Amino acid sequence: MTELPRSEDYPSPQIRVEALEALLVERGLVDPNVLDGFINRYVNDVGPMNGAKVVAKAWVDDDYRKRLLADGTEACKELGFGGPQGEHIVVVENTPEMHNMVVCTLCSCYPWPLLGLPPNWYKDPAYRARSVREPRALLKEMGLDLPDSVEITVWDSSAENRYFILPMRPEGTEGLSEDELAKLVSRDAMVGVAQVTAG
Amino acid sequence: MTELPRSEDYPSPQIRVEALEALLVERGLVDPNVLDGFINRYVNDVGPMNGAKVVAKAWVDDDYRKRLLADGTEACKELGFGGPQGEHIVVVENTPEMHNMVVCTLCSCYPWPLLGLPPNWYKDPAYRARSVREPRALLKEMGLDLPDSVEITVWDSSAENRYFILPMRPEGTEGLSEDELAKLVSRDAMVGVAQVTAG
Amino acid sequence: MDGIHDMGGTQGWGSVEIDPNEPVFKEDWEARAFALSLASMGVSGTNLDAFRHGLERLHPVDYLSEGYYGRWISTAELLCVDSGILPPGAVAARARVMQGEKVDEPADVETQKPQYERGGAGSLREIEDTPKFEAGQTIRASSLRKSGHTRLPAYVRGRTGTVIARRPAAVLPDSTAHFTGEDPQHVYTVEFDSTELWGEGAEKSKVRIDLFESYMEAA
Amino acid sequence: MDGIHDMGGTQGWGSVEIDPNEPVFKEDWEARAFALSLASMGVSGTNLDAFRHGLERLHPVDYLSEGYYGRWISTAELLCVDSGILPPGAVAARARVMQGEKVDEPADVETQKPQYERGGAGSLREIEDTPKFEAGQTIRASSLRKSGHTRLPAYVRGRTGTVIARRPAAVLPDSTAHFTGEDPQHVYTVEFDSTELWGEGAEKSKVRIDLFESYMEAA
Repeated sequence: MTELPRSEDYPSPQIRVEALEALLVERGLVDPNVLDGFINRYVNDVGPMNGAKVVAKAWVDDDYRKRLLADGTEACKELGFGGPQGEHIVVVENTPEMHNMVVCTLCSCYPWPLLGLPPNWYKDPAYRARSVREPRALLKEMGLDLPDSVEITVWDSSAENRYFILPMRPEGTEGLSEDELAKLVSRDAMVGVAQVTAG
Repeated sequence: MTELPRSEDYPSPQIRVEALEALLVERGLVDPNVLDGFINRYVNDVGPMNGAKVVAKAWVDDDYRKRLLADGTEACKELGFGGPQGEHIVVVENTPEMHNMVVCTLCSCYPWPLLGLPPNWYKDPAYRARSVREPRALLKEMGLDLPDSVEITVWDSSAENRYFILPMRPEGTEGLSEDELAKLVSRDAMVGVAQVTAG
Repeated sequence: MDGIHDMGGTQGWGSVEIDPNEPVFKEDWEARAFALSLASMGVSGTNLDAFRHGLERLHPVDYLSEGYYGRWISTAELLCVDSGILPPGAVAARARVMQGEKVDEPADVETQKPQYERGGAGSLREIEDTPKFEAGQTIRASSLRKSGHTRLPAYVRGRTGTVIARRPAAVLPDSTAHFTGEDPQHVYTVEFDSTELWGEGAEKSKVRIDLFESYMEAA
Repeated sequence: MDGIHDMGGTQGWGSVEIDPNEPVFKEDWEARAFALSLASMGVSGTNLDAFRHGLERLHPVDYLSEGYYGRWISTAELLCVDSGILPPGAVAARARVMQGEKVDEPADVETQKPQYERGGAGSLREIEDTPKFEAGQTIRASSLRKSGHTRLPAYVRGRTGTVIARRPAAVLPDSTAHFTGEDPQHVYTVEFDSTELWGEGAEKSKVRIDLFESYMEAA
């Protein structure tokens, strides 16, 4: 099998990207427009705003919430969300007694159709390493100081199931519409390292 | 406990060495002459030539060989070799059927009184990692291609015992004196990644 | 393999910083690396599991220093060279040419894309095997160490947990990454208590992790 | 702790190069780092186990990138600051001053050298406890993971081996490194078969490793 030279002896990733693209385009193996399409999709069309719609709908529509918890993949499809890294979506609900959070210790698997591409903190060795060993200390450092009475469950995405957290609806949001609620829902709350606040 | 800044944000080790020495000398805590003495000892007085004397003597004096294998610490003291990283020396004999080699997977423990300070390959992550998992493949890459009939035992120096290999005496050295034999004995043979050849 | 990527429970990494204003891609090349990496699996005739294994095959120092998309672009190159789509050294040579150096670029080699039977798109499969485990059952994760790709992290190996759910069957990454077949298996979510994983002094919590059937034995 | 230092059996590191003409120290500063590191244990009132643990406490990227004596000088500083011999930041400030920058150097702090009872020089101790194990006995290495210092590497944890010899008793690094006492124990050399450690496909070989009595249980 191929072994690459060590990065210290190798051109920078930036220039290697250009070189690889040129080589594959010359050989007719990739189309730059298709690459543009991939990028455009994950910069503009797919991101935490998708997950936020799912959460807001589950908060206002208890039937939807039940469907979502019973079969996340299908319920997300109802809103048009599916595709790569969303083959099987499992939605887990946070409660006053149980806090859930998601990690991928082996790489950085993440529910792309609902949240887009993962942020740097999710890919950081410290997050990947510590979340399964000292989640409470880690969450506290990240700004979420949970009372001792709250149990913590950490979901390690080691296969093709993608976990998505349904955060608790904050108090004081009774009068808000689904759209207004969606605006409150942060990416970090849907990974389980934050809670949603009334804003 | 103290946490140091990451090395990318920190002055180079080279300048930190100077700074630390200056700070400790100013406070009267270390004497530069004592440091010079440490360095001089391990550059000039202690090194593989010590171990080579032990090996050569064991080759020509079978009583010494038996004492060496029975109590390495005492037998090395007979030749004047002892001190830090030599509190308890265990000597292991290579034979045509059994090859022994030494590693320290957790840091780089090494029998200083007999071999001096360890070479870079001994401290290399690849050596520390691979020696206990694929010693035969590793030795082959390092130039020692052992027949399948030879069993391999790897000694991981995880406590304060220090392992030292008594290599096989090569054929064709019957007429050599103890001093001449000592000149043939390489450091690498006494760690178990090489064999001694008649030169 | 027992590589640097298997980070669960490892220590010494310091703290995590959240940048709330982080863009999807910090630099343009990262976006290009992302798209090229997705494309590389198709053009090299490989798969997602081989891509993940490619990340693991990078030298640990490179893995840590190149950053996420740096790792991806190295792996995209690795898969293209593995399959003969590009000759070894082609990317470095072209990169040097692009930087104005006079460098000979290597000639193309014969392609050798992996040959193996795929049971469909994606990773999920329908299988008829009777599941060996059921929710509520106590199991022990295999303690076997493998040199190839696996999705059984070191931190659960040999540890005892409880099955909480069966998930859709999926191709076994250990086989698929090496193109020896798909070997689809049942997958289970298994719960481990933190004290079982990390000892009595550990924070009280649970880890739930997805395990392929062959990673598990009844306990 | 489960840190980057625990390298036995980890994969992806590539090959080993022997330089037959390597000097004892490649650069002068390495020699100075060596000597200062030896001295640092005495002046900080710590010990060899604390020094080894200091190496482990460095960030993994620093551990890998600083080189052997780079790690040593960082650890020497760590021990001096831990014990209050030097104030935090003193080394960096002085280094910058030496490079011509105008930097305020931090004021000295109160020393707080570790207080604990030593049973003698070095690590070997004579103890009267009856040894729990004897040569020929089958044992299992503890599977416990610890956050502090230990000399039980991950690759033997939970694995079954055979005692081949008892060695002189010695202070337990797990306690001594943290100054909670010496807790001297019997030490045994234990042989593990490569297939027990790495599976049936492994190279056939034996590993012999020294284990403290509390790392072992009868199997």
